Amino acid sequence: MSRGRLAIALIGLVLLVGGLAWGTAGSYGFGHYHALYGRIVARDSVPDRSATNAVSVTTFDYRGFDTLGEEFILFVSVAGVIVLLRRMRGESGRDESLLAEEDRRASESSRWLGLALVGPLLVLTVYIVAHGQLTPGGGFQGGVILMSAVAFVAVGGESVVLLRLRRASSGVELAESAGAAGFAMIGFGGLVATGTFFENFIAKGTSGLLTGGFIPLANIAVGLEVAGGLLVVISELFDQRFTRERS
Amino acid sequence: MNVLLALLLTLVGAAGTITVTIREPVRQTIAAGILSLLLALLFFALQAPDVALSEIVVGSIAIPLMLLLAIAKVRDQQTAVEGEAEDVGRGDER
Amino acid sequence: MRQLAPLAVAVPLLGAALLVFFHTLLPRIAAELLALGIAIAACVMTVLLLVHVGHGLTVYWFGGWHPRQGVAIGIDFAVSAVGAGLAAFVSLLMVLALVYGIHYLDVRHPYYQVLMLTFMAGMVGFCLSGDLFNMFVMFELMSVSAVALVGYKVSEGAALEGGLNFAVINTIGAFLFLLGIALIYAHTGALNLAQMGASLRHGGDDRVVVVAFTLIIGALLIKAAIVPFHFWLADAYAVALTPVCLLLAGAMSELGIYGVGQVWFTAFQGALGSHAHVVRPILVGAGLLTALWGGAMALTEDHIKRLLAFVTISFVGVFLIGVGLLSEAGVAGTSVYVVADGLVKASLFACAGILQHRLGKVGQHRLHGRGGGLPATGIVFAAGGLLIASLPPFGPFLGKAMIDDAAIKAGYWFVPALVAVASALCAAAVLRAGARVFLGWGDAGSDAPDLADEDTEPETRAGHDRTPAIMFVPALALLAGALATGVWSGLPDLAATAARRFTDFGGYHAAVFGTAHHLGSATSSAPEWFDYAYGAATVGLAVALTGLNLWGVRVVPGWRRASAAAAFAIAPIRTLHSGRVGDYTAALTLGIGVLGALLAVSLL
Amino acid sequence: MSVYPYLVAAWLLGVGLYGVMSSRNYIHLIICLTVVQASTYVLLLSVGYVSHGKAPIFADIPTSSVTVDPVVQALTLTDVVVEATVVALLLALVVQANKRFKTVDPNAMTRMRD
Repeated sequence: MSRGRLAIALIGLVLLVGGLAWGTAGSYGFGHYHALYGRIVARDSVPDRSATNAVSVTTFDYRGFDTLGEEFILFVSVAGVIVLLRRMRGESGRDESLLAEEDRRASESSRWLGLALVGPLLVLTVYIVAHGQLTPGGGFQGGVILMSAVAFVAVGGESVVLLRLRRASSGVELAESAGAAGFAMIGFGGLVATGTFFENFIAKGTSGLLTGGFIPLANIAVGLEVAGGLLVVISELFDQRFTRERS
Repeated sequence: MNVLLALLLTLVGAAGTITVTIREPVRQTIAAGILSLLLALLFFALQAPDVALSEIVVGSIAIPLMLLLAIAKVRDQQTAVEGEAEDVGRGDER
Repeated sequence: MRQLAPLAVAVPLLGAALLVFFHTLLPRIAAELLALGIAIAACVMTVLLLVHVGHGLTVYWFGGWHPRQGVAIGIDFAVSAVGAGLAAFVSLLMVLALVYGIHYLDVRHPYYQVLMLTFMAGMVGFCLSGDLFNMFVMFELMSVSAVALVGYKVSEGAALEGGLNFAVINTIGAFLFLLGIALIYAHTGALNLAQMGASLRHGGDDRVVVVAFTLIIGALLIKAAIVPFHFWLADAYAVALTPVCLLLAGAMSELGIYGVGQVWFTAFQGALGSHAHVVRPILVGAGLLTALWGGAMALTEDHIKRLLAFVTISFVGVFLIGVGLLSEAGVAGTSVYVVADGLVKASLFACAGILQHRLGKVGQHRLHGRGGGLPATGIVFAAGGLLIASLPPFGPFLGKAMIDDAAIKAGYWFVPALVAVASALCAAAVLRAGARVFLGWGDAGSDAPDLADEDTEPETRAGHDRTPAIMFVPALALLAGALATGVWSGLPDLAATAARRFTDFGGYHAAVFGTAHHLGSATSSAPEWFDYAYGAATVGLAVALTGLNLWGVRVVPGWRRASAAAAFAIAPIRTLHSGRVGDYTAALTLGIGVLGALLAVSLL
Repeated sequence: MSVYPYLVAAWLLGVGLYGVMSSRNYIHLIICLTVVQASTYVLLLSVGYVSHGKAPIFADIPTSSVTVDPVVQALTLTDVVVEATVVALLLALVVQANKRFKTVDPNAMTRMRD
């Protein structure tokens, strides 16, 4: 760091960090939150939606439109990664010899280890997504776990799985875009059924998995989108290793 | 404010500082993963299990994975460049 | 009609997802036409929404979550005429940008179209939203799309550098925004702007409020690229695909200024309104500095797109002056100026894109005299330059006149003259570039650095021997729009009425929380006689500067020494635009820190 | 002691930004950005904390229990997603930049200037 930059940086940091500390210290003390907004949401989410996870109800219902934006931030960053890592003139395709080498390296035992891990992780995913409106977790967490099931396999020496996945990338993208479109359509469903965009148009249920109206559907859509989207990003980055520049 | 929260907050602050000071990318990725785990523990202590779960899966799995793949690609590329440079150097000697 | 508010955001989003879903089935032309159709639909919806809103405020609660116990529990769109107008302007620019790219642009479908649609959805949502956190989400949606679009030409080093600088600085801005939201939520218990404003009216001018205000305003000023947060902009806008530039320069920077106005007049006016005399000089001062800085830098720039990026910075400074006056008249003037000037800048970028398509370069010296075969483009370019100099009676003149009047009314008598100088600098930069490229005037300047062109690759497909109509027509249409906004005599009064609604917190709060509130219409007296004098002086100064730059050495004795002195004086400022993201971050940190310190010292 | 979480958030902002400014490696810089982001998580969740409050999940506790604020948790969830997207996009840019510049040092990537 040059001396000029260091001087500017230090003055700026002292002012910024000091200012933030000074400002927050003027707020109420830690643990004394008292605003009505959170209390109303916590109090009403069970009567409103029969769903016991007030965070899920806030995320998908009270503030569902924010989550629509959030899902599309993820969606668009995946599109961005695809565009930014597209193959350019002068770059060769995938190096098949590297691929074959990778295939040899993947031993039989690690293959079985990977498969053995995938099963439990899939079950965990389904559980977490399905109980999103009741207990901690939901589509987002489940989606990442699903993605990491594949990642575990890759870490277990079976990185060739990612390449196979790459070949099936249209399928993964299909899942991803279906999730994003599905989430948007839930919003449109409210518009069609009740006349208000993002209104929860499905009966709230009484107890168990089918509570919260459209929240379980939203969790499934988000799960698909997140798992698909992250898989696309991971496999695009992975594919880069097998792309060579022609000199 | 209880002891557990104070301890976790201190650990998060320290882990953040260490993560910034490590300059070697792979070790830094591991430090970032540890920071994420500590953050997740802190979020559990702050009664935010949903956020904690998200932070574990994103901060300790998804992001380190992306980082490691990118680091590997960057290393491949730079080794290739150095290799070429060495070839050129040897050519000059001859 | 109220349903148009959510649909203007949701339809482009759903369309983007479906474009990817069907991407294996869709040929390129189908993806292009679908995206264009969706953009046109969004444009029609936002225009209808603008008509529907009229003098009032249209409030839409998502999910039907109306406030309970006086607390907003859901998210609302609170659409004012200013917001709807800006949204309509954004979607209109998007239609033209998509037309501009059809068939010729070398892009990968459908992802390019997907990114454009989500970019538009984010910008439109930002204009309509009445919830601070929702504004943040829309802001991020727009930024993430824009980062991918700026870095699009991955085979160019400059595009990657611009994309990275843009991404890092705007991400830091987003974090500051979030910290500000957390603080203001802690203080007011609200994310809804109307509720926040009501709470702050009783809550007083606490230091938490000052720090939160600093962080939120700072984040928005980073997006708007106000000095010293502006460094990323020139790197990013110079390298983006031309159609993307139309939107970046025409609308995205301006949205940051809109955000400043929105959070001030709805949320913070209540707490800090009695200190407006302290906030005003800070904002106006930053605006003046930005306007002059951008103008001076534009005049030193060889790369035409980079030059236009500095023109953008300069004008964002003028818009900040308009909004920073914190008055009805200032907002009215800014509304007119943003649209008129946005059209001109978009038209100029479209011309630069035509140059790039036909001649493959965008450096003035490389192109010296080579634009002779493009007379129509040259005329549009020159006309754009004159409009930037606020040639009466056209659109930019009208907007500038309204801001000038508002500044004089607020006691800032020196603002019109300084703004005139800044506009003249920008206009001279544009006119000089036009004269060099299209007419071959002035020296060929062989000593000029050609680095700018080193890796500027053509962004269009084959067929470089003619200008396709789909590239030229948008340039012409944008220019015609800018001309027309000045001739429409009802515009100033409409803008004044819209501004009255935008600045009136009582009416905003009443409408959001369900009681009708009628506000009378307002009128604007601009332009006054002295506005014409300022306009004429600006044009004269711009032409004189152009002439001096082209032939000064031959005509004016001692000019060489004078221009060398000027170059020497500006050299340190040029060095500051180092392209190093660490420097930019340091400047950003210092800027936010100083902004906060100024506010804290003078408010408390 | 009651402001300690806020101070930790401010500290994380400061060290993260320092890391961004002093970085000689874009991958290091991206990780520093995630440290800055950690500051936003800590602040958001801290302001919504209620002493002795339970998590706002009524699966095992009565609905009348005192809980911490669910709203900030929903906001933080969005924030976490933003983190993942920003890292993904920046890494894609860095991988490409390394192909063009043969370096990931932000100070060495200055193409447009003389």
